[in-house]
Amino acid sequence: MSWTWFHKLGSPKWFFHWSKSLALPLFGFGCICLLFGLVWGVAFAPEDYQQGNSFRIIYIHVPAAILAQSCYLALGLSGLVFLVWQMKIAPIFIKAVAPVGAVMALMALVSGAIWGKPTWGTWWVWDARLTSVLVLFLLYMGIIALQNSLNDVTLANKAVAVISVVGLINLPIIKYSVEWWNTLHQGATFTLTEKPAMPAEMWVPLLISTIGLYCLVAGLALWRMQTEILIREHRSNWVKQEVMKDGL
Amino acid sequence: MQSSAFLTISDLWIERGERDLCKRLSFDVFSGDVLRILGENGAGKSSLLKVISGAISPLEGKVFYGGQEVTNDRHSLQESILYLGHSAGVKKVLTVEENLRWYCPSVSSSELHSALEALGLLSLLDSSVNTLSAGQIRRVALSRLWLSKQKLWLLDEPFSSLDAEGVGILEKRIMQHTASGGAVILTTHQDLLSLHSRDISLSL
Amino acid sequence: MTYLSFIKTEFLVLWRRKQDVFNALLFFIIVVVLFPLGVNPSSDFLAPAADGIIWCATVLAILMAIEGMFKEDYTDGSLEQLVISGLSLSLLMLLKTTAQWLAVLLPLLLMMPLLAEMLYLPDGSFWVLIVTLVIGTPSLFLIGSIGAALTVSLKQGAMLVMLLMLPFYLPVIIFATSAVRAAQLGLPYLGLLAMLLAVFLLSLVIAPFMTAIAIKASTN
Amino acid sequence: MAFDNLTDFFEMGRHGVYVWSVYGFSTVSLALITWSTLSKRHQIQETLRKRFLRDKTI
Repeated sequence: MSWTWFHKLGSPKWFFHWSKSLALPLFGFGCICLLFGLVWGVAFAPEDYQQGNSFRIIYIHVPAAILAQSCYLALGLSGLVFLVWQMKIAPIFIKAVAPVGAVMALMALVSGAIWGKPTWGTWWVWDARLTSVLVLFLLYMGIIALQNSLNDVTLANKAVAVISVVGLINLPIIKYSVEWWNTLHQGATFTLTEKPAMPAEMWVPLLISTIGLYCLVAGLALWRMQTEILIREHRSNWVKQEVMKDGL
Repeated sequence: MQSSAFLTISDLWIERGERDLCKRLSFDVFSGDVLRILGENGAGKSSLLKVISGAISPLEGKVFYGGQEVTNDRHSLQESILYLGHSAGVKKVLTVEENLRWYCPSVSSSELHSALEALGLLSLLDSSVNTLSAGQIRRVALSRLWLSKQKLWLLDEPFSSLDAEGVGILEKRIMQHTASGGAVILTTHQDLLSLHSRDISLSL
Repeated sequence: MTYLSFIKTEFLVLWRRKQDVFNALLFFIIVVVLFPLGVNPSSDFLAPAADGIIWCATVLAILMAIEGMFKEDYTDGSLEQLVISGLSLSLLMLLKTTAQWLAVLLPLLLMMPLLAEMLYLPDGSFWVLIVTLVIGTPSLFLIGSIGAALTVSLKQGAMLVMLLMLPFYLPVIIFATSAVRAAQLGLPYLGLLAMLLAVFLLSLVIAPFMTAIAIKASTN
Repeated sequence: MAFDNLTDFFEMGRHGVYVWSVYGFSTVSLALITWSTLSKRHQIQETLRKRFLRDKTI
């Protein structure tokens, strides 16, 4: 089997050309999908018999939480790819996606806290899931802080890849320990997990908005990566042609 | 060709941050060689030495040692390299003797004494490096050249902060080393007084 | 350079720099003292919180100690010499971390009986606390060395190391304090000690490699 | 539609404040990250274009 596609994918130039026409459609499709899912969820899905209308927060909370975790998974994997194969596109991906992931984690945290008020009666409960999203957010902030403090590009690439990989290995342990700690401390509280099985009118919009958010984030990530590629490769000829040719 | 040269650099290309250095640089090092690397500030002289020593990886290019490619596994090469960088790697809180014992744990004390005597450091044997001057610290770092058996020396600005006497002593030592089959690659802005060197120029 | 001469020199440097270790311990004591003074000095509050206070103070003191772990080696050029020494950089880093760990942990353990008394730590749990410190702190040092190596080239890296490393320290803190608490309640705690041990072994496998990668990237 | 009229829709059985603040916060966050992404992209392109034009005229 030929591995050229793999190395080609790793070359910023090839990636730039390939992704140029993809970002806007992805982003647009994501927006429409998300909007559709949210409107369905917020206006047409039936009311939850236990939580009333506050459960409609789920259509933001769950997709954001899923995206926050998926983004971290992707960061960790691309960190690994960079450490093993020195693929040039990997650190660009990490730099581009980390802030988006942090926003997703923040959205999950804020929506979780607001959801907590009508459900639990307080803004914050040391619930296992909320706590691990908080930790995830801190991990993102750590990566961003490290990226911003190191001026040397080569060093920053390696450093961020290392910390992403270590985070990827540690995240399951952190999650497990927090869940374990939570059962010791809390006893039985309300958890977001123990909902009655949802009818289709409830979960289909959730699925749609999750897919929408995925596409939206992918579009954003491609745009951010293209920007980063332009910055890093600004001396090369193809960037010159690309920039002079049209407004992209 | 590769059989006689014990170190071969081919098609080297180093990337440092924004700049490309040493694009398509190739050269051989034979035993008995003194190789002087010339170039302006920022031309990549130090980077070249670091690439040979394996501290940084080149973007492209290959390094052969003893006929074998060692670009990715420098282990065998590093065993026969002595590298002295800008910062000498001398620990300030330790004494002169402790510093040398760190790098060369197996030398006898008579060897240690004669090396330090050659550099005029014998009276400072057990004084803390904290109390020494810059030139003396440089001499402490250089005394490793008398103590270790490595064949290839990579010296980054070895003459900096040395006085005329020190330069003379060091040049003599380099001559001894090459006469006994070793090789030296060095960077310097000074003219070599008594050494004959092959020069390699790096351009920006 | 050999592994033996390296580790000898490490201990020698630590001995000459004993004030640094001493400062970290002093910091530890001050953090511990802050709790009775700042929150509540009664044994009702302190006794159940003692293990948590001791562990939090330990984590902070270790972060203080570990941040400067490679700083001097970096500025005087010996880190570069380690990278090109032909020895395994991961193993060198493991040795260095071990030396640092011993230098901080041993005096810390010596202070424990006193602190346990001052914080009214319940009788039955003292030895469990000691065991959690012995098998928990190596993970902190191993993981922390990655952070110290990543930020070695920065002048003001202390805050960044804290931000980077504290999330990774959470499992250790949780398992350790839970074990002590379980011992106080008479519940089985061996499983928690096993978890601590597992985290330690995992860090032992991964951290030296990551530290070596970070050191190599930092020195160029 | 799960609601009888618009007032019900906005009030959501006294949970409206929570639901709408979540949606508001999320919209603002997504808008901000999109805006910063696109403006950075645009800014870099303009900088590079100016630099290339300058290089050409020299």
